[in-house]
Amino acid sequence: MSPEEFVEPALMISGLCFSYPDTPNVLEDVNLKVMPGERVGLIGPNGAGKTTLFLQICGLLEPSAGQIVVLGKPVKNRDFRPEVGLVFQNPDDQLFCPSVRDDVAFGLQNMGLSKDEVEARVTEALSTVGCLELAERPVHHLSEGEKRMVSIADVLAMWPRLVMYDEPSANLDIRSRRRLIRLLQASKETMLIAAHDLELVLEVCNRVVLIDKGQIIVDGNPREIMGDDRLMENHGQEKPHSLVPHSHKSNNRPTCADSDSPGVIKPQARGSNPGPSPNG
Amino acid sequence: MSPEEFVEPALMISGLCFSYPDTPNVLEDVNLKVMPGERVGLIGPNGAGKTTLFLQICGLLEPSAGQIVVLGKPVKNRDFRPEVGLVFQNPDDQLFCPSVRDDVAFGLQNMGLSKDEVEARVTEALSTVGCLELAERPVHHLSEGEKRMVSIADVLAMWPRLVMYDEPSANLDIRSRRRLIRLLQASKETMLIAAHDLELVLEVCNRVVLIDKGQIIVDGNPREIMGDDRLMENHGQEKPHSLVPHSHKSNNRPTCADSDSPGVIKPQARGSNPGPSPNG
Amino acid sequence: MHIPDGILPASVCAAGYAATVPIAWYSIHKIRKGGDPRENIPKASLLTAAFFVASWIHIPVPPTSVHLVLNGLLGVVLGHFAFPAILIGLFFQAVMFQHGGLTTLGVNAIVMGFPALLSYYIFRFGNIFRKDSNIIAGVFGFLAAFCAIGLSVSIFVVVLITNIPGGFDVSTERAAIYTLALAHVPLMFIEGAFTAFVAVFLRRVQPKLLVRA
Amino acid sequence: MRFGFDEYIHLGSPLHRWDPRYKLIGLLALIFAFSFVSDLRMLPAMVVVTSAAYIISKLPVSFMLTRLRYPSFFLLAVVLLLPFLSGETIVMSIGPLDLRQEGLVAVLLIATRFLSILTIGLVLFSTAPFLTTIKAMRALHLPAILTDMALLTFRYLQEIGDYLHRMETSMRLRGFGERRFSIQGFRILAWLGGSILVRSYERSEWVYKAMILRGYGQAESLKGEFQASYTDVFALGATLLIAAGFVAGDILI
Ligand SMILES: Nc1ncnc2c1ncn2[C@@H]1O[C@H](COP(=O)(O)OP(=O)(O)OP(=O)(O)O)[C@@H](O)[C@H]1O
Ligand SMILES: Nc1ncnc2c1ncn2[C@@H]1O[C@H](COP(=O)(O)OP(=O)(O)OP(=O)(O)O)[C@@H](O)[C@H]1O
Ligand SMILES: [Mg+2]
Ligand SMILES: [Mg+2]
Repeated sequence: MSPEEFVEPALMISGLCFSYPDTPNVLEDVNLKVMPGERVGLIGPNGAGKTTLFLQICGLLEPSAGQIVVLGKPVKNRDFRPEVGLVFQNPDDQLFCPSVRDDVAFGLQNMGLSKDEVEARVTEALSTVGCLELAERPVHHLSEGEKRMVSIADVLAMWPRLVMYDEPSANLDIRSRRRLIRLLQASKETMLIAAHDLELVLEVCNRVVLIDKGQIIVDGNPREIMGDDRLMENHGQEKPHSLVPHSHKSNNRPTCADSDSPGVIKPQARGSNPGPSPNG
Repeated sequence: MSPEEFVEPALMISGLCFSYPDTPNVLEDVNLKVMPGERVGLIGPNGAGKTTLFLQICGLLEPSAGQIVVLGKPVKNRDFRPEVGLVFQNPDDQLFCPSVRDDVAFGLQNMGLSKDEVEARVTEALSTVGCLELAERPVHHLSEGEKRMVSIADVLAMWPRLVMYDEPSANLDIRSRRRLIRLLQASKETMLIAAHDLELVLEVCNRVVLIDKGQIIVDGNPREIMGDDRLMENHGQEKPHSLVPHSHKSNNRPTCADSDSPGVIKPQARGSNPGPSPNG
Repeated sequence: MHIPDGILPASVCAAGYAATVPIAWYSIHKIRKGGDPRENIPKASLLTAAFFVASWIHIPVPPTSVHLVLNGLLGVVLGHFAFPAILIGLFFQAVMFQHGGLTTLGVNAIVMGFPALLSYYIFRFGNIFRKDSNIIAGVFGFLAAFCAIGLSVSIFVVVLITNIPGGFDVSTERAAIYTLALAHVPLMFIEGAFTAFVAVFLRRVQPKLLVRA
Repeated sequence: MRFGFDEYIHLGSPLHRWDPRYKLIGLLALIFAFSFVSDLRMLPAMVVVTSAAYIISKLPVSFMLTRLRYPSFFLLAVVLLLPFLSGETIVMSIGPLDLRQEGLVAVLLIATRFLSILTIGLVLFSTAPFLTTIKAMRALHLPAILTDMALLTFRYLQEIGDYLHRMETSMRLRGFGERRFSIQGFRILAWLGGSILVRSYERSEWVYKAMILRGYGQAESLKGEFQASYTDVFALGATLLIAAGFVAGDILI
């Protein structure tokens, strides 16, 4: 533990409890310490409390008990802290301005930056996520992947030091998801990523926290935690495929679908499939 | 081809073309023949035209050219055909009644069934998807996974013979996704499944059709198509992890995240991780 | 029920604006007093859009179909935000669909918005009975929308007929007023019933949407 | 859903370049001056000014015609009814119907005013991005509650319109025929409307959170958004003079 004494943690949560008016004990005694530069994957089933935890870290919900300190300053309710960013699960919630440029500029204007500075940061953030050419487009007409990238630009433009991503790969197609993973891998901020997409967590994070029913179940190395069948299954998770040793070498094994539907007639293969290539 | 001559195809599309008023050539000369009992996975990037194809099969959009025959009857615009079902990508688009029971009963009432029969079918459909205990709950308060299951019950209650699922696993957590996969595997209807979740397609389907820019690129065995790196990459797809041969036997290989973020401090592992279990 | 540009004399348009400003000011004043307006602005804005969209629903009334006005429901849901919401809705309709007009914005806002505020008070009045009853929500939803449309139609018809340049003779004028007003009676019932159903639905599904006392 | 009024914002006419704040004041003044006109003899001038504005704006005529589709019903009603109903002086009798002079005058007046105002309105809102126009209103000190609401409403209008469209699609798929009327069907349409409201409300709660997180209601730094040149001011002066001319002309003649 000694090297940590010299660095201020990016996030320090102690004894955090929370209840919604109609849902008691959504979070129970959560303790978490995240050091600067860490990339923490938050995994857990629906309703585990991941989003709720994020909202508390941002100061949008007041804890029933416990304390949250972000970057050395305790979190206060509805305090505006540009150094803390949250990328919402649904980009449509977050992109509320009519055009992309306005949306990225919104937070910057509220930070009181000058017009030129706003301009410069918008351009920078949009280039980082590779969406500069979308700047003048209405938000509504973007594709899901573009919306996600713009909503990340929104947050990055404010130069946050702690960024929370809530299900960043939901609704993305494979190409956009790959772009997102590259972006996350290249970012330098401290990150918390809540995701059901365990392969993404495995590729991006160097630490995993498993939450279930508002409690932290385990916290540690991604491959160790996700490789632990019993643990994962007990909490509604599944070992990611990339950690499952292959049991079959032939790719022509019938899928389960073949066996249990009686009326199946073999499909006619029309495409030109040269078969699986050897180097995956 | 000889056995097929005796069975009427569930779906027969020939020379189908379609344009939206402001987007030309969304579908170009699509030909597809699906036999009863087949489970066809439709894969392809965002905007490939999967949803558009589904809407045409349901008769909600009129083709610019070509013909669609479903279960031996040509599709006519806006014809109500209870034997053809579509599960929407976003359950919220489909669920609008105040209670789950009302919602499942909606289509049945429109079919003109008697009250008792409606009752019986609602109960049956809800038990099939395992949501019987939700019957009286307001639809808008369900979790994502529950909403998805109810929207499937909506469709199954009508005893369709051809069901189309549009991104059925989007927004589901791992447990709900697993339940969905089980359900799909156990269903006997002919199915078309549009999905970015290739692992799901691999587990459920016995045939895959890859669509890009409104054209069918290839059609055949899931493992062969998805195993073909070059093909998949050219169309914005990625070989599913379960088809990637493992290059590492040790699970302690550092993730990419470790290497390129300089300020990383090793996380403190708190959980009890007995390490990866050998039989995945 | 929107009065287009060009039909009313400038004095009536000006009077419309003159009446709109104090009502808008009163609404904004109430909104500011009612707590953090930041919290309610997104709610009111999205609901304004939602009302705009809901008025596109075709209601079949054989042999045709009608679109609803929904200003009663709007009052029931938005309370003091109803008037600004209607102002914005009318502005968009004028600019996007050339439905209504810019010079008549004030008059139209009175035609639609004043009854909406009234329906808010009518619905709120229902709360003195029993708050947790579908019947009360339905009955007062019906009354609110019924009265709102009735009032809107009355103002609309009177403003329109009495300001035709050239002027009608008295009997034509009276006949026109009665005809137009009577033609709207079915609409009053339809709006009332629709609002009643929606109020019951909301009470069940998202009671926070119905204004509380 | 497309509203298509940002279609012609790149034409680069002098009207496109005019500072949106001044354009708003100037053209609105003109519109109100038009609505003030009640003398037939002012109408030719009105047509000339309107045509000039439309020509300067470089907007295509086809655009105007598409925009007339909806209001033309109203215009038709005026043209068909007023000449027979309004006024006393009978010019001509067509069978049982009397064509009256006052009615004819009224039709001419209403139609011209209506078309002129509509045209100037199109010029006003189609020569700059709609957002810019709303920002100009805020710069002109319209209450922030109104302009913020307008921006947000605008942003979510299409999105919520798509909800409706998709929900109607799914209802049709399950056999909902909207053409026949029944109480049950009517109630289902009310549920549809209610669902739209609920979805919008739930979305608004998240939008609110997103706005707070990015400092909504903190320092407003809109200063310097618009900068007017002398040309802008001069154009405003000229337009105001024209508008005053119409008012004065109508009173004096
Ligand atoms: N506004 C709210 N009011 C009442 N209860 C809520 C509210 N938001 C969430 N909850 C409840 O709190 C619990 C935790 O919800 P939360 O959204 O934090 O879960 P999550 O881990 O983010 O799940 P998901 O993976 O689905 O995003 C759930 O049981 C949920 O039903
Ligand atoms: N209503 C519409 N009007 C105009 N264009 C549309 C409409 N709906 C879809 N499109 C366009 O048609 C193309 C195909 O869209 P479609 O929704 O079928 O794609 P998809 O394969 O379902 O994509 P996704 O994976 O994102 O669901 C896209 O380019 C899209 O922009
Ligand atoms: Mg969540
Ligand atoms: Mg789709």
